[in-house]
Amino acid sequence: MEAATTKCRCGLEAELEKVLAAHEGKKEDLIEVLYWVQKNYGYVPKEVQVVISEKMKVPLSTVYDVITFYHLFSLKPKGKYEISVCNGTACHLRGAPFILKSFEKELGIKPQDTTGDNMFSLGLIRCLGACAVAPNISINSEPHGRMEPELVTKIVKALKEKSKLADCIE
Amino acid sequence: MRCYRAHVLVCAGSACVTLGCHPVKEAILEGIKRHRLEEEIKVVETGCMGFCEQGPLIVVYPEGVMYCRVQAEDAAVIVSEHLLKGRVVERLLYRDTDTNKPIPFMKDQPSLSKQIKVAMRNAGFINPEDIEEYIANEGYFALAKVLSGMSPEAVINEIKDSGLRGRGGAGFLTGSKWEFTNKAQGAQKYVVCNGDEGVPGVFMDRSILEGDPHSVIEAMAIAGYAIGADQGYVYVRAEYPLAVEKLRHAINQAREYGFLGYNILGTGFSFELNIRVGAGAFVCGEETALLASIEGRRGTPKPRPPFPANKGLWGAPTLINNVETLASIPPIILKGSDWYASMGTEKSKGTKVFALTGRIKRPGLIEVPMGMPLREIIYDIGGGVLNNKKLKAVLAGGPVGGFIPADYLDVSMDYESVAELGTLIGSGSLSVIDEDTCVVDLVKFFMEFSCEESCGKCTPCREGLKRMLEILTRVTEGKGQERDIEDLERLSDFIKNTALCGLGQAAPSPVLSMLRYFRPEFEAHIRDKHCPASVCAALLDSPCQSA
Amino acid sequence: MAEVTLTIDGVQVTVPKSTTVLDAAENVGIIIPTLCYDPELSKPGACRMCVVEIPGMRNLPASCVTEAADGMVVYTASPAVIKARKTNLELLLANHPADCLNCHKSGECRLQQYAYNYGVDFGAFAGEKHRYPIEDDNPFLVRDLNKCIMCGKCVQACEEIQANSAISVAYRGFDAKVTPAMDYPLSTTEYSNCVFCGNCVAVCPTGALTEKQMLGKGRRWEVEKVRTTCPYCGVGCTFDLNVMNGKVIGVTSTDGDVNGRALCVKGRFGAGFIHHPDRLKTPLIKENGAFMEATWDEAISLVAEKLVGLKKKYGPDAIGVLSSARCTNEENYLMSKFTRAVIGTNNIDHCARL
Amino acid sequence: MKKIKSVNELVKFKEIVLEKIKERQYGGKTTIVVRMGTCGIAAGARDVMMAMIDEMDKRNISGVIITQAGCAGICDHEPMLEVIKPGNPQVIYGDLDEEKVRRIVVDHVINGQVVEDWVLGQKAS
Repeated sequence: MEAATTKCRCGLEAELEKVLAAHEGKKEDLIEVLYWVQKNYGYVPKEVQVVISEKMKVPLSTVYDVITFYHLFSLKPKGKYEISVCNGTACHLRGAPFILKSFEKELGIKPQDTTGDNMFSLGLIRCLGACAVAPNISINSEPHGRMEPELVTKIVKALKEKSKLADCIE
Repeated sequence: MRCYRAHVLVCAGSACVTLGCHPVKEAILEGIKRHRLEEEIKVVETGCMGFCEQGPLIVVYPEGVMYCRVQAEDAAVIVSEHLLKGRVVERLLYRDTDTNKPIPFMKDQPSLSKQIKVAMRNAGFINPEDIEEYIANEGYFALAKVLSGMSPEAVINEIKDSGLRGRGGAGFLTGSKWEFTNKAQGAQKYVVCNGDEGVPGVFMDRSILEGDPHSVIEAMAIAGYAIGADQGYVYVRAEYPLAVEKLRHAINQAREYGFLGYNILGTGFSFELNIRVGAGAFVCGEETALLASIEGRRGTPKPRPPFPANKGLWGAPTLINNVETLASIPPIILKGSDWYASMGTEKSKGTKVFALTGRIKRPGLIEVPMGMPLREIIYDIGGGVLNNKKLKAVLAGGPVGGFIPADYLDVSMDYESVAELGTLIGSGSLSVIDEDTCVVDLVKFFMEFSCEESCGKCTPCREGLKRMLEILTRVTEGKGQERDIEDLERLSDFIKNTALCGLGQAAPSPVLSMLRYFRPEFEAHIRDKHCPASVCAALLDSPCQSA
Repeated sequence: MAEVTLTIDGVQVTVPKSTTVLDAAENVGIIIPTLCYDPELSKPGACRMCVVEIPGMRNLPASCVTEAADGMVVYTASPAVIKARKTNLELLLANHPADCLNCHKSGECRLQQYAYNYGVDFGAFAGEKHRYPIEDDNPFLVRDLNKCIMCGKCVQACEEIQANSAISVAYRGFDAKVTPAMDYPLSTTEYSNCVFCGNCVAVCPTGALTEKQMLGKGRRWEVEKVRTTCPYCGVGCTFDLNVMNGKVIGVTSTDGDVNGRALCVKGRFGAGFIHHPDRLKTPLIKENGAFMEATWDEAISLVAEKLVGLKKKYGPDAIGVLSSARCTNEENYLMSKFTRAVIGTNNIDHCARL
Repeated sequence: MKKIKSVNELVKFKEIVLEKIKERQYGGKTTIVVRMGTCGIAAGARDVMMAMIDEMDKRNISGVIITQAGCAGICDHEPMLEVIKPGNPQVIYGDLDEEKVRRIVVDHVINGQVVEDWVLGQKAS
């Protein structure tokens, strides 16, 4: 199981260089590289876009158009915990809108936003493929099924605790 | 004609034969002989009883008791206990999944008896991280058969004869697609697996990729041999991280064991496979958009022709098949096209995996022969509507499909019959909605989805869906006007007729389906400002109050 | 080459195989309306204006990307086709400012023309419209994305003609828009590599892109277009000088033999010198440290006299000639002949650039 | 593992693998198969797995093979696991949670008593 990705930037530049060197000039690998950046940086920063454009020989405007086309990439930093509420058909029929409302209320943000302390991002996802245990949410790509609006407060609290704990260890 | 006291039916469908029903039959015959029952009991071989997963199967009449997974060693007990003394052998009975009570009679079998697992044969039963378990279940035997004795043309003919059609949605004949790509000119060709299961509410591809990745790898290698490609890509959507992980592992294993790479099984055929992970765009399920995405670009569709079979990935002839389609290939090669074609209907052959979701008691994935009445799927397999509510309709094909209202529940689930109702089998999503679901609200939800996922390239989809969503939103808010019906119809018609890609053309389908089957409910929203299902918040007053 | 014969609106036409229905129709004088189609660019088949009815085909195919086939029957103006085009235009106008009255492209706008042809008016569908800020922070062109119909021709021109890709289509669906990287204006040198060739303006069918210098200088139908050759370099691009009341107000592309519609930033936007007060109109001769106006005869006589003197005194190789890339090939040829045959030296060079 | 270089080798290898699997299942070791598809994990399969391992550690049980499988389509009853004891029918448990799995470890894995209440089905092995 992958722990909550820490989005510390130390050493990332060096790693990015390595990743780019492996894909240098290979335009077709653009999405793969952006995927790596999103995962490790939590978003795709402007300066990284410029480097990618230069190294991969892809026009900067194209890098930007690919980023904005795919839901997975974001231009703004995401929180430490990315909570995505599944809003596929099955989840919708089994109450996903109520789950979303509960999260909006609990976190005080709207979908595609991040809390002020950079702790939580809220998002919508179209089908995790776990429809039989709908409604689903995912926290940092980890799916959780049979969600209920009543569980939301508990989940947010648990994540806050977990984050504190992680900070202590660091 | 001679009368027997009892009949023993031995299922001799291909599955049971594979599982060893013939030794069982011999052993029973021997036991009958030993107990001198030849005059009283007759043993008969039958065709497939449709419960292959539990084979070898034996049914003893007149009671109709069914024994599952019978082995030759069990024959003695069946003869001495059941045939001689009339006592049912409980140990060999099938047990109900809900109650664990043994179910002696075949007619009482609930869900499973109706299912035949082809594409899903291994998923959930073998360890996807262990190639050896796959091999133990005849894995890579189809590839071996193809490479060691079949010409590419013979492989294509086998697939064509099986009648297998693309399970991703369009339902195009898989064999013909292979043939076109085989005949296309090009030094380099590609096989692409479409694992961008973007339709919300279906998850068979995920299940197969996660639970039986080798079946897809094997099928792609077979396809590569058939069309003359030595390279393949599996495109998996990013929302399925586990599937990506399992697939990556499986590809490495397959390489290690020599089922991928140079000179596979010493036959001179080479094939390499790569994974491409999508990045969250429904439209990438469309073939040309998917190829653009593999090439690392924005996933926008291109006009066809040229079809990918002639000009696909980097301009080279490319075969694109979906996960479920591919997973069905190895069994077809091993058991023959006749076996596959014997299931299903005349034009829709074989089995199809459906995802049962929504307001249903037993949601999940089921694989049944095509042509099964929807009623059987919903009630006998799915257990009926949740909380015993009244069934309103079944939504087939997800956000780009349409409704099958309760009145049409006896429709045969095959491509043609479902199309006659104005909807489509699509990738196999069946969402059950009950009396508490408002169709207008649901259709609005679908339109939201389509709007959000529209790539924005062509005018009808980009501008038209937006206006349709605005109208539907207005109607659910009680601000609908009489002309909205006409406008919706006009826009639906326009988008269906002129959008660039299949997804855009299909996007208005739920609206057209709603207007076809639930027009009064829609009109009630506009004229009476009333939501009959009491879902639309703005319209919760009774009709007399809001009038 | 193999040929196919098809029937378009009842007229038989024979064209080479792989000709599109759109081109085949044009062959017999049937003009099908298009927005995203451009013969010089690749065909996205995106605007769906050019749809036609072909019995046997599932939907209304776009004629710009449908190949003519033998025996094909095509209707370019059937009721279904007209209805589709009308709805298409209504949808485009539903997301378009209703300001044709003072739009600079009025009279040269395809959307306007087609709306007139098909009897379409604004407001068929009420709803959200884009509210993008107008970008006019550069001296050359004005981008008003609210008037953009997403035909994509500017993106293609930038990529396929200029090979620059300064702009791209970003975002998706209703929010899709043409933009440089990071949504910055074209003038942001840090993120935009726009060279302001203006080839995007040349292909824009609406008022989304306009030449800044011509704004407010005259309606498009009042302007007289004078075809000429660009004076800036030896390529010899053809363009139209836009003349209003005897004054050049700007440059627009025309179909030149050399350049098609492509121009560079100087050719397209560098016409300001024509009416500039600092422009030299007569030769100047320096007398006592100051330039004095002279006639051409005076000036040429002076130069000839000096050249002859120098040649006599020091020999022809004491003279060197530097010619200009801004001259035409013919002028440069003359210069070369003059240098070698008249002066008698091989000391001739050329700046090869501006 | 060395490469399988011919069709004959593949046929022979299958026999070896089948033998291996048989031996695993009949050779005195208990096998537990946890369904770890996305639906399983969404329904809590990881927690169930962790609880099971924890319980086994606590009770010092060794010689149990824990393996995994994907989604079989009966996602409604996730988390699910299968207990395969040599010589006994395979028991499939469904709708599990941490508490239930701890009891399964004690009752079924250690003491051989099938916890009937949570059994989804049995398969003759």
